[in-house]
Amino acid sequence: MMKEMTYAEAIRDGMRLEMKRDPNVYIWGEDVGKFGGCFGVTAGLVDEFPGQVIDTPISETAIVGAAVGAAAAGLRPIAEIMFVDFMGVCLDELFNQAAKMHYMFGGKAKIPMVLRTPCGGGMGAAAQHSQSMEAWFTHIPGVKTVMPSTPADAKGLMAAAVRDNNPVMYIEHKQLLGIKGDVPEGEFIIPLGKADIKKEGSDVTIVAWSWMVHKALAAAEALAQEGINAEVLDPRTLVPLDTESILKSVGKTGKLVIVHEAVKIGGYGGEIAAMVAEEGLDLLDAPIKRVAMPYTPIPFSPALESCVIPSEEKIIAAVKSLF
Amino acid sequence: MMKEMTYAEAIRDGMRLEMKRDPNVYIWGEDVGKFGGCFGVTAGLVDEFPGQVIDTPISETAIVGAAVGAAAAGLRPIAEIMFVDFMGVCLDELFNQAAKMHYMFGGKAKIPMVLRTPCGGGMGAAAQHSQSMEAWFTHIPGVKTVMPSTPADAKGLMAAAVRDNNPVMYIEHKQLLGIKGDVPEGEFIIPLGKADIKKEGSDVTIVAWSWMVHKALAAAEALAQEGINAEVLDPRTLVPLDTESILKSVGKTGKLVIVHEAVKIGGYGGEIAAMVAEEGLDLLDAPIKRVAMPYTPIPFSPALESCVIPSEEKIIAAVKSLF
Amino acid sequence: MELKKEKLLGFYETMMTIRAFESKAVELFADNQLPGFVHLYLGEEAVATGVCASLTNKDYITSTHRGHGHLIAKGGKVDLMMAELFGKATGYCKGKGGSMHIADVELGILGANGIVGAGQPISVGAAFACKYKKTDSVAVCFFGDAASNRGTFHEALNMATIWNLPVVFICENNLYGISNCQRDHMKVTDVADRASAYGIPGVVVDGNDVIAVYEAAAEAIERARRGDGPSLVECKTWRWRGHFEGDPGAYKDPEEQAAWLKKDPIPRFEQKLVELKYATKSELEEIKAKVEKQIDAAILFSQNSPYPNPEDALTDVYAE
Amino acid sequence: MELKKEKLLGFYETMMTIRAFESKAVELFADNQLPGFVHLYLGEEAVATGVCASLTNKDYITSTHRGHGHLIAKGGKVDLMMAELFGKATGYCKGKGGSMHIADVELGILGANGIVGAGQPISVGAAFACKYKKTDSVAVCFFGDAASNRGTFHEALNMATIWNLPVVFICENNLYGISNCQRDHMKVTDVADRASAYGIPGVVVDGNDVIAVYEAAAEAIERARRGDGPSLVECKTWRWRGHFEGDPGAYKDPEEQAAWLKKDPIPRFEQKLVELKYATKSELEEIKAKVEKQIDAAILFSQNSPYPNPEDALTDVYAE
Ligand SMILES: Cc1ncc(C[n+]2csc(CCOP(=O)(O)OP(=O)(O)O)c2C)c(N)n1
Ligand SMILES: Cc1ncc(C[n+]2csc(CCOP(=O)(O)OP(=O)(O)O)c2C)c(N)n1
Ligand SMILES: [Mg+2]
Ligand SMILES: [Mg+2]
Repeated sequence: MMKEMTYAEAIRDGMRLEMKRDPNVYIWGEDVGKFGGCFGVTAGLVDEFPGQVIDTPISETAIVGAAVGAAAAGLRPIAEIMFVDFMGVCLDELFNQAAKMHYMFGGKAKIPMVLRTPCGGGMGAAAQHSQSMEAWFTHIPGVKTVMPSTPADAKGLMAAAVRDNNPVMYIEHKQLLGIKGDVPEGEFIIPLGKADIKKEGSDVTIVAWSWMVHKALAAAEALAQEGINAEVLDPRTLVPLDTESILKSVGKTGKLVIVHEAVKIGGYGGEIAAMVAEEGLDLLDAPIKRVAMPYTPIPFSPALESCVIPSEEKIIAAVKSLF
Repeated sequence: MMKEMTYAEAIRDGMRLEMKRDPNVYIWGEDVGKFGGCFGVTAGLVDEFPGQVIDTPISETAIVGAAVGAAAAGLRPIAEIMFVDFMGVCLDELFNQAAKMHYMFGGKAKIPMVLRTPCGGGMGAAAQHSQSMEAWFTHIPGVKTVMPSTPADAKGLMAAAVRDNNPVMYIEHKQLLGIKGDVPEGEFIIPLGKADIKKEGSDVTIVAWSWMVHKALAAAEALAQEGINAEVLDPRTLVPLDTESILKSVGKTGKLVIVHEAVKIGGYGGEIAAMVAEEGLDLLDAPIKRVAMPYTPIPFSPALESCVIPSEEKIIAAVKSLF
Repeated sequence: MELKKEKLLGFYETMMTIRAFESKAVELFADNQLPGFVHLYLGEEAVATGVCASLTNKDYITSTHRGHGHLIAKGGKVDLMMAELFGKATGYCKGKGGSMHIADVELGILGANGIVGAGQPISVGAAFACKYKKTDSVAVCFFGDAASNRGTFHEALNMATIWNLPVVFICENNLYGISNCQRDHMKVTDVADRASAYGIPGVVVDGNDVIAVYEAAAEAIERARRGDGPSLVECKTWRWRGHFEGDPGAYKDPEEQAAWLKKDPIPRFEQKLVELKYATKSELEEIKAKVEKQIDAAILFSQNSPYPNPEDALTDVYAE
Repeated sequence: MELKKEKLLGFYETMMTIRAFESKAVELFADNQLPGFVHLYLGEEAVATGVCASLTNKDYITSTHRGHGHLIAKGGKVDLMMAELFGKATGYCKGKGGSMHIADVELGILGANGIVGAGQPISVGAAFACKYKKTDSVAVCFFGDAASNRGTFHEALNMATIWNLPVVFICENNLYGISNCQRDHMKVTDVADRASAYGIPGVVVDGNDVIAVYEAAAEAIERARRGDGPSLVECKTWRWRGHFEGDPGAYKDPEEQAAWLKKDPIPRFEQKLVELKYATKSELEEIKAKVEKQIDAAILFSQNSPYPNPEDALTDVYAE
């Protein structure tokens, strides 16, 4: 049975079902209780699950560090960091603790925890509240990174993230929280590491995730008018990455455009491009294009911000440059 | 006039000259004073420059954060973080403060600071003391990232880093501290953003930095025996990246192998590969190969560590796979 | 302390300027003229005013997400500030910063800051520079009650203390960090008690009494200036509005809110000024009218200013 | 507190095991048999021993880079530990962790840790789990004097306090963080004074007196166990060796070093045991001989163990 939900509701539904199923699943973070989270994603949960939804002080290091300790001691925390931009404050706890304990301890500790955090621009929130830092997390072996683009994906990937026995970065996009879509009711799991073709096509592969999936779909629609049939592939999880699906799609189209909101240099688009240049160079009949943020902090003024965030127009132009 | 120095001595010489030239240049960090730094790089400087070399408490967040404040107020700090692995503890201070202030403030504040830190494995220091995290810093607009491979480069790039009016990550490799080389005496500056061809060749371009330059050179020598004439290009600074030199070299050889010690997924090799796949695809007559650490934390046992750090043999194999 | 009329009327003008700036910001935000997040200082005017009264342009401050009051009290220009809130090219940061990132380095304002607690170590570094250069300048760090739970607080205070740096930490305890009441986010009643963990003085002062704030801060700043090191001053106050504009603040106890609104620092100060004959009501009305005109002019300036050009987004990433 | 003979001899055996383990590590490191960094606990044996005496396998500890003593006192197996130091496949972590990352989750040992201060929030999380699951288990966090300057300390203690979690913070104040003397890295004399910043008890104890440590820790642990919340216990002790093996420790005052060596916790305790007739000298000699044999066996086991296979480097990155 399907039900129309917003992306935020779908995340919440995913968390709610897991908290019901397993009382060891709990949520903590700043203002996640009566305030319902800075973006309302946890609204109402504290009433439904008293004692399982916990407001913390402004102490991100302890929020993540204590989640690691709680996970090592048998709980399954879902920790919220209010903006992904704040991860620089608590990265050690993810990077040197959560990510490495299983390995360093010879496979003996398990750190099942989800770190939920919103990313992205488009709301005039300026340089410290608008970023997309997923590339950092992909460079940390031991961590998985999930970035859903639709309500259904958000719910299914949340279930998979909570049930995973490893630290999972679950990055939700602020611009997506209000979008609506059909979502399966009840238990619904999407395994980590499976890409989804959001639109089939034959002429060019556009790999995009999170908010950019929607811009890519809009671009694909416009391109269709001009006779270019683009395939839009959403990896959904960056690590593990469904390289097979990407190579298969590029094998079909011969062209690859990668779109992400994060700054281009050092972004995860480089990883995907490099993977294709290594494993599928002969599939390509044109250069690989990346459409991403220029190398600049995110400006405050909407007049500037709208110029740096990748747009439908830039995607269209990049695709066309390959024909 | 040239003088033989170790890499550590060359870094020290670079800092010494800058501190002499400008009393606003100072050093702080954990145990940088009488102890001379965990790896001896600052040895003796506190005697030569009392008051200009300062031991801090174990407070990386404050070490970097206060360096930002000191730089904004007109000093030119060289802050040492004992291992690059600890950057997760103080990344916000680099990432959201130092890197963005100039931009966010509309071009008005300057943050001239150098963050010196050692990276890399090979000494059985295990998962939290052996990493190479340069890719993180390259993904932060506003920061420059320098990784010298020789004593002369170390000195010349230090001078440039200190004189730069922006935050510069200066990453020195623990395995290189003791290597010797000829270094120009007195003032010597290598501008940031200029690659260096460490060995000319015509058959394949090997891009490598830091310790890996030496492994690439050894591989090139072995390859020469087998009739493959490899060019070894050391970008020296990752941001700004000398893309022109890389494209020129690939234009000459038609083949590209990128070598870095950091984990492959999400590493800076992806950026370079993507740049070439975008701007120079038709220069290539073979897939782009990356030789890098597999996707795993760094194991302690030398029996394991030596298997994951990229080796001369792996570079040779990667090059040969292109012929 | 004996205070001159001029000084006191200066306090009044500053407080009224902040009040007028923020009151207009409420309206402009509601009217969709201000993009992004806006965190207002309404009700807390006495703190910034009382503290900055002892600072010159050679002294530094670090500010917070709730920075308008600090900037105005430190001499920030309201037209450039307002234009920045509008995202205009004429703003302090050419529209690149916005409310949370306004700075004026020439006035010693090292920036509002979107990262809670980030200003704490930055202020320590600025104080280090003051001492290193052998000036008698000082740095003042503003931060909230909830920010005193961040690790930066601890590292910064310890570092400042061991080097005896000229920095004063001003905790603006408005009892809330977003929805989280101080009673729930720490066990000690007074943030000032934390000073003892570093061996420095910690004092509590009524943050809605501008003279009390002025006196306590002046003493701490004087102490820092003469080389006697850092201290912590906690100003008890109240955030009138929600955390940011758009937050109705439903988590607050309405009675507590009502009680605090009665402690509005401005009428209290007005009454004192009039009672002690420092000013007549009409003199105060004049000041009020003057600052309101100033703010109106700032708004007009902002509204009439152009937006930055697209290509401006790509400049100022690196300093020359 | 009335202590049984058995218990006291248990303390003695633990202290001697740590002493023997560490003394052998000195030799093995000098002989190039141990790769990487080795930070030794020599001289501080009374702390881990006295603290862990009140813990069971259901209680948790977090440890540090200087963790061998904590692990042994918490029941860690010396053969698996030693093999790990050698980087052998039979070690606690299959050779993947090394000295700084030994753990035994079944014994409640959440790991030595190479990041100073990292264990502080981890212990808070473990204590949270104990309370959340309504057990009467507790967590104990070991950390150094210098680690008490990290932001993690502050955030962890505050968080533990507001939720009244069953965690005990044990500061091992050996007066140095590498070359940096506590007198230079903080202004307060006692780290325990920092407890007042959170509103919890902070006590100072002679860290070279195992019974004093035992009593102070037992009280704090009992307090945590019965639901009365966290506390901070500072144990004054001394690091005999350099920071790590290979560091001659030249920065230390030789007189201070000599004075502290005289306060060796082991002879002091031996004397007490003999004077109070808990044991004869020969009984103690027997224990000593027994543990030395154990350590020798552990070394032999390690030396005879195989190194891990190359392909093992790639496993255990993710848990199933
Ligand atoms: C490191 C960090 N964590 C969380 C936030 C989100 N945030 C912004 S302001 C705020 C509350 C701050 O409370 P307080 O320090 O008391 O200042 P006030 O808002 O009351 O002036 C929070 C949680 C942030 N910006 N930075
Ligand atoms: C975050 C971090 N900073 C610095 C270091 C390097 N380091 C390792 S141990 C140490 C000194 C620790 O001193 P203390 O906490 O007193 O413990 P002790 O070594 O005296 O037992 C330092 C600086 C580290 N491992 N992690
Ligand atoms: Mg507050
Ligand atoms: Mg110590």
